[in-house]
Amino acid sequence: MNSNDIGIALSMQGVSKRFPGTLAVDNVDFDVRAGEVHALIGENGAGKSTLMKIIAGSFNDYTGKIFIGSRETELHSPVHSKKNGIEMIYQELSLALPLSISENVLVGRLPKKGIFLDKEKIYKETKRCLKMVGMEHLDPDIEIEEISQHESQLVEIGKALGNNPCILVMDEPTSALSREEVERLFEIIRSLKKRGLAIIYISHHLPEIFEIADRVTVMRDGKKIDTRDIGSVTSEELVQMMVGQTVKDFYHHESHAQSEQRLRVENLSRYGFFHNVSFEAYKGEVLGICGLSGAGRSELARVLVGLDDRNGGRVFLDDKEIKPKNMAHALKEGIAYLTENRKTEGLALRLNVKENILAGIIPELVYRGVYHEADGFPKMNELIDELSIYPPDPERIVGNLSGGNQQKVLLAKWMACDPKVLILDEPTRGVDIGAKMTIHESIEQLAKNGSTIILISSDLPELVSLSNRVLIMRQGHLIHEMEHSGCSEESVLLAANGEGIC
Amino acid sequence: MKKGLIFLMILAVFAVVFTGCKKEEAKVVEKEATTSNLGASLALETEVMNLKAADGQALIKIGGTVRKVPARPADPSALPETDPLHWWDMEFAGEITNKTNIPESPADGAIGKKVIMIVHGDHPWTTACTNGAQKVAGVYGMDLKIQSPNWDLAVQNQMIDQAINENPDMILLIPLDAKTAPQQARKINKAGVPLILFNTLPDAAAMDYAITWTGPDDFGQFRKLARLWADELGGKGGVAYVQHAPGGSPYFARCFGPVSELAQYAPGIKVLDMQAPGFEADKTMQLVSDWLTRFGDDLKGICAADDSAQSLGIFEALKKAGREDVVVIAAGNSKVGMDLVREGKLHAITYQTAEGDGALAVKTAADWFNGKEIEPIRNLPQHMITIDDVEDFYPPQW
Amino acid sequence: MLNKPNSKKSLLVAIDRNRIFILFTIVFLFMALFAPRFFNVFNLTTIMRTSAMNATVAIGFTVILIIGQLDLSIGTIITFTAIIGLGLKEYIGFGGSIPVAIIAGGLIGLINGLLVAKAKINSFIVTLGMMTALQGAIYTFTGGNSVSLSTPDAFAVSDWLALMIFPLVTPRVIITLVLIAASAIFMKRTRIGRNFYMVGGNRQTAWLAGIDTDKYTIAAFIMSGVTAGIGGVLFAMESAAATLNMGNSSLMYVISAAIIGGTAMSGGKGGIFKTFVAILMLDVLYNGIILFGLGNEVKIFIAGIILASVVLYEAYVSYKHEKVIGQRPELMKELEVQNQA
Amino acid sequence: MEGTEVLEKKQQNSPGDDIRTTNYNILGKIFHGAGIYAVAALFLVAGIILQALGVINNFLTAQNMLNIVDAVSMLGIVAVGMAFVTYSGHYADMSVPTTMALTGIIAVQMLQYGFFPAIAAAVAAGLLIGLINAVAIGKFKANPIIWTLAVNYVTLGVIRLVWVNKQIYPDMIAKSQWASDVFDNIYRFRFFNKIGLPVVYMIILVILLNFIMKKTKFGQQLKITGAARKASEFSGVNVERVIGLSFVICALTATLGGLTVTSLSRVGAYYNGAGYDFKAVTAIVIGGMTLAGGRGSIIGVLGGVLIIGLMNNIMTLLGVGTFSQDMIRGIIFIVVVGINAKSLRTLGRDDA
Repeated sequence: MNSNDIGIALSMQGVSKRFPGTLAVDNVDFDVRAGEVHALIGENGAGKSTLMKIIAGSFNDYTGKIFIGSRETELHSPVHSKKNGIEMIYQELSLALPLSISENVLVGRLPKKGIFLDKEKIYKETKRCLKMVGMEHLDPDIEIEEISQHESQLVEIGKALGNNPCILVMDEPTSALSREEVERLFEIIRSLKKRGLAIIYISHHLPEIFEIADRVTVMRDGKKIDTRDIGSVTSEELVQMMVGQTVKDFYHHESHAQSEQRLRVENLSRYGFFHNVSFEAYKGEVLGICGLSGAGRSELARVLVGLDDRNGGRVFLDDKEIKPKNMAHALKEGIAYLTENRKTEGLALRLNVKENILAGIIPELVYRGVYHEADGFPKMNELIDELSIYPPDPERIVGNLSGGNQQKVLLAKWMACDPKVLILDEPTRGVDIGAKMTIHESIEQLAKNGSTIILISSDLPELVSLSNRVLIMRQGHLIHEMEHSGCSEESVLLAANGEGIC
Repeated sequence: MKKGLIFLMILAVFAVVFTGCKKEEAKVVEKEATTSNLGASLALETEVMNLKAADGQALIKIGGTVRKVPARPADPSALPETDPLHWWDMEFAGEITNKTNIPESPADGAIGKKVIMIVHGDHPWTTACTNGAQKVAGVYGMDLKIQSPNWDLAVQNQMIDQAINENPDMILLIPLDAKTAPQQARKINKAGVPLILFNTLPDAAAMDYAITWTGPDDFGQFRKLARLWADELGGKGGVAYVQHAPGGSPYFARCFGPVSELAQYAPGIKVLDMQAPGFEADKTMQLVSDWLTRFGDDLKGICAADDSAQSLGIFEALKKAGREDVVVIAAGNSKVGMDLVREGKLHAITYQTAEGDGALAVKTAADWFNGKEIEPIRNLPQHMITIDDVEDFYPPQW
Repeated sequence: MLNKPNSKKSLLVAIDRNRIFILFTIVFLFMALFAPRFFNVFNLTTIMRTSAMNATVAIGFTVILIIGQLDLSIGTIITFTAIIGLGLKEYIGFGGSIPVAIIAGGLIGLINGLLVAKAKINSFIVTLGMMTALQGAIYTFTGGNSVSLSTPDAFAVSDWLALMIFPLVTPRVIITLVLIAASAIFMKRTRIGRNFYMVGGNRQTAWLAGIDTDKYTIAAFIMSGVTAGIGGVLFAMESAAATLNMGNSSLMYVISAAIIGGTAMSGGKGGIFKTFVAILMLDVLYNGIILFGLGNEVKIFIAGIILASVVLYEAYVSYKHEKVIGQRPELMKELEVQNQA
Repeated sequence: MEGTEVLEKKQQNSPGDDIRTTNYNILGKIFHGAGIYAVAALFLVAGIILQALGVINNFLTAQNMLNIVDAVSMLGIVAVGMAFVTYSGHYADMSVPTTMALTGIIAVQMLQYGFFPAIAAAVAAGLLIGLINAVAIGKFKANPIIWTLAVNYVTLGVIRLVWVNKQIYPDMIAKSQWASDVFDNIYRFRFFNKIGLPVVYMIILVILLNFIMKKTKFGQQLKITGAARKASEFSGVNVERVIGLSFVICALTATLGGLTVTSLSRVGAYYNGAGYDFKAVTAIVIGGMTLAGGRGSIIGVLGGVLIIGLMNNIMTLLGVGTFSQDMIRGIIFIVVVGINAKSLRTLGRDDA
């Protein structure tokens, strides 16, 4: 391949893709040069994922022209795209769990010797791919289900790189990675860039884009807004382009913390996940918890709401000891948990908005053994309005909503429960800026109404600006506590990495 | 790790193979010197003939009506289904045989003989059948082993292999299916083990390899039953048949037996429909209800292949429709069927002794051991149970 | 980062993965030592021959499970093809009827596959409907009569199939073993074979990697139809007859064997050879039970208990596994240190 | 979830990550609105036309309609209970046949102590099987089909070990004539000499279970559990209990079915209830309940049951043989389910 030519690797002219009832991609021109990282940003539903799926060959009925180099090509199936040197790294894991690492990495191109597979070559080739992402210590023969999630994420990246692509599409590759791993990934991207690859990088995370991208294209409502060099644009401008209006500063926060203690955790442990965690939280407080992935944050939350068993320690809610056996019990006590896995654990995607929002308060709507769904409607409609869930149709199937609106539905479910303590685990991951603002406002409103919010987030600006205090977790231990006044993004990050504190 | 494990296991298997083979060689087949007294065995005959089945009837009634065998037409299948001769090959299977390689009777008495009985599958009927067989075997002091393949052909084939491997003095077999019987019989025959087939009427080819076949004459019984039925119906009206489950001679015998018989005996009787809903009361009920809707008063009689579930379904349907004029007959001898006869609902059922079926097979085997002449087919006695004599058959066998 | 499994754990994993071989060995040894007349060439040949049909049928069925589908219609396909294979012999000879029968099996598989892959109906439903429809077709076309060979050479083929070439080995067994070996190697050692696993393990990944998942799904159903056809025809030829429900017991048998052999209903896991060993194990077990003079009830009961324990064991293992996913080894070590102190 | 993704990727008209208006088509609309009753009406109309043409007679009579309902009432009893299992996303309960056999045979055996002890024992046995399924599948997440299949085997083994292929008769075992008669009338009693008890059981069950599914906390939670088990667990639903309860309900209706079948056939035997597993699944799926769970209704299942009855009735009236009926039934089954699946897809609701 002509990887050394500095020129247009891929360009699209007037590309459109129509879904029944909507034009997802509307007459878009787009190009990416060899040896550059071209960031693609936009709110959820702006059409960037659809555009990338077109490139990956997921649709055979798009209109418009696509050129690879200078040759017009039709990308009507993943095979076509692969043949043209296009590889895609998906946001959600797309590995086959019961199969071995090598089979996943080399899927579709397992080396053969004659008609049989060449075991030796498979091993070597897998090692080579793994090495590219610094995972060469993994045994290619073990199954994906045996390794951890962020290991899998890196394996997936290795899988794409192993195909020696000319054009690499990355759809939020960092969402499941820790800070160290993100750094490593960026290093890889930089070296790929040097080798002349064209990289399309989709992210919601603006700092990342400024760190790694050369050019950036903004999309909104299926249309391309503009393409700029990264040096000639500021993050405010980008946000404005994405949202289509000037946005107020979305990182501002007032404290509503009261002096009354709401939650007290004493020496809580789940062996192997986190040990001896103690803290307290107050009414109206937003308590941030920060830590790298695997630090035990989500595990702590799961134990608090009774999803997992604890090995020791006590939890007091309003000075009354609670021992939730399961989530139902926890809800009754007044603790709710918004999970980070929206699609698998959070929402019933095949049900509608109404059923999802009311899911948590079913027991409350039961009088004399009869479930009165309609009694929940006022509250539900109020929440739909408050969170501006679009479309505001309670009968809409959740799976058909955009990511941001799905997340709002998830939040609405817990707001409907009106919990004393609400644990939010990555409440704005993979959510566009508009939705993010709405969610932040709601969090604030909840705090104002006296709920205690425990905010688990990897989004440092969000964490720092919303929290009254931030707890830092590292490798299963609670190592530090910072007041709002004393914490900045940098200090929190350093702390989470185990630096900067004695 | 994996390879090591597999290696170890293979090693273990081989170890056993070697030790096992040795053991097998060391085992000298001690065939008991058969000194059993032929006379003693023959003397037990009266005791056997005096055995009673659970219903109080004599367990073994040899010498039922001798049936007349018409000459085989050149091509039975060319005749219409209503012609009795169409069914010649099925009805008279075994009457013309070409016996091959049948072992000679040792004529040294039945006492102490090792006999393996392979039935077709588990069913209350089978239990009664084997009970009857045990009674006779008990008197003769035979070593009777009973095996059931649970209606699975592959398993029955395996059981036959295993039985051959045991080298018994006789195998008694209910073939699972008429058509698979020849191959099974042939295999036993080839191994040199004497064989008696019973109960299910096999293909004629199977008879070549067996000493004899014992069992009910389904066609004959149903021809007789049909006459009773036709008389009750007055020789006219529409009738319908609830058939046996397909896959064996009863499916044909219990439907086309009467059909072909009545074509001659009472041509005024019209066949309205025939269906096989299986042995389920609710399905049969639905079928008969639909018939009653469809044919209305034209339906005067129903012939069922089973006197329990099917008959219950029929009478539920008749009760619902308020019909008491429909004359129902069935193959019989179950408790449910006889109760229905006693209640005056079923007009007549066949005497289908289950215990007698098993007993006759064992008795025939004993006769062979005793050196007696065995006819190519031994039928069970034929009898129609009606309300007049139903009390004689209580308590039911199954 | 990597939690290197210690040797104790990897032994357990090895035992777990090879549990069917261990089970087989245990059952075999037990029967060889205690069951009367079990361990001789004649009986072992019987076992091999008994297992031949289900072993053949299980090939395709295992592939179906690997691809994450289910085929309830194999029992009726067996019967259907057996009847075609024998029924047409009179007209076109075995040379014609056997291929026709096997192709018929493949066609039924193709219909199943098309309905599952293209019409996107759940395979449980498709094959359940197919089962009903086919059973009806069988009864309708045979008129309720079993099929047998009526020609004088009826037994020639069955005799040949049962010919003892070598202890334990008859042509029938050879055909089965060759089919199993070929398909096991195909599934394990070729790219196409591994693609079946990939489609079952994660359809989306497979599709994105350029594997035509629909084609593989259809191929799996065709394979299931063809192997069921081969199994049915061979069995019918050996019995020199085809009965109207000869395949009915195979479905449960093959499902049990595949599951006990370690193939998962969820797809992507398992192997043909393991299923074969599981079938052998069940046959050895049943054979032994009969030799002990025990009845059917014991067989059914033990088969149920084995299947139930395997399912429960697997469920329990993954239940336990779920609880420790993401556990940090260094924290566990820390705990040990604390406990010692 | 992954499966959903695949479907999305592979259908050109699938939802992307975009908001879009759903595209209703006429077929889908009819199916969505009237469900299976549209099909039932179709059959009914077909029957009426055939009657008008004189091909069949007496189709549209009260007696015939009653016959249809009567004939499928036992299937209905079993199917509406098993529908809970399907609704919970666990396909089917394959242990239903032996649950029916076991409860029936136990009831007959216990008739010697009187009628009520017999019923109590049968219910206890049914409950036990239900609970075993509940624990294994609800708590340990065993594969429902394979597990219930295994339970079916074990239960069959138990029946055979204890009763050794015998069939036992209620009137011989019952000590009092009253107990025997009452048992006999579990199936046979008719109101106004017309409406059989099983029909009454079925109607009561449909009303009761429909209420439970649609109008209670359990029903609502079951819906969410069926649609997405994990999300349900994270929404504070005690999924283990909810799933377990659905298996218990299934086992209890199977118990009622078992008692009815046993009463009808007047014997307790291991083979009572054989075939009800697949028959019930057929009715449930025709009734518009998808195997993926969380979709469908008891009223729909009733429609499925009635359709099977109508179909059999019309075919028998037409003189179609039992065997051909099987063939036609299998094909109609696939077609109806295929249309249903397709209409759900065009409605933008993924199916499975």
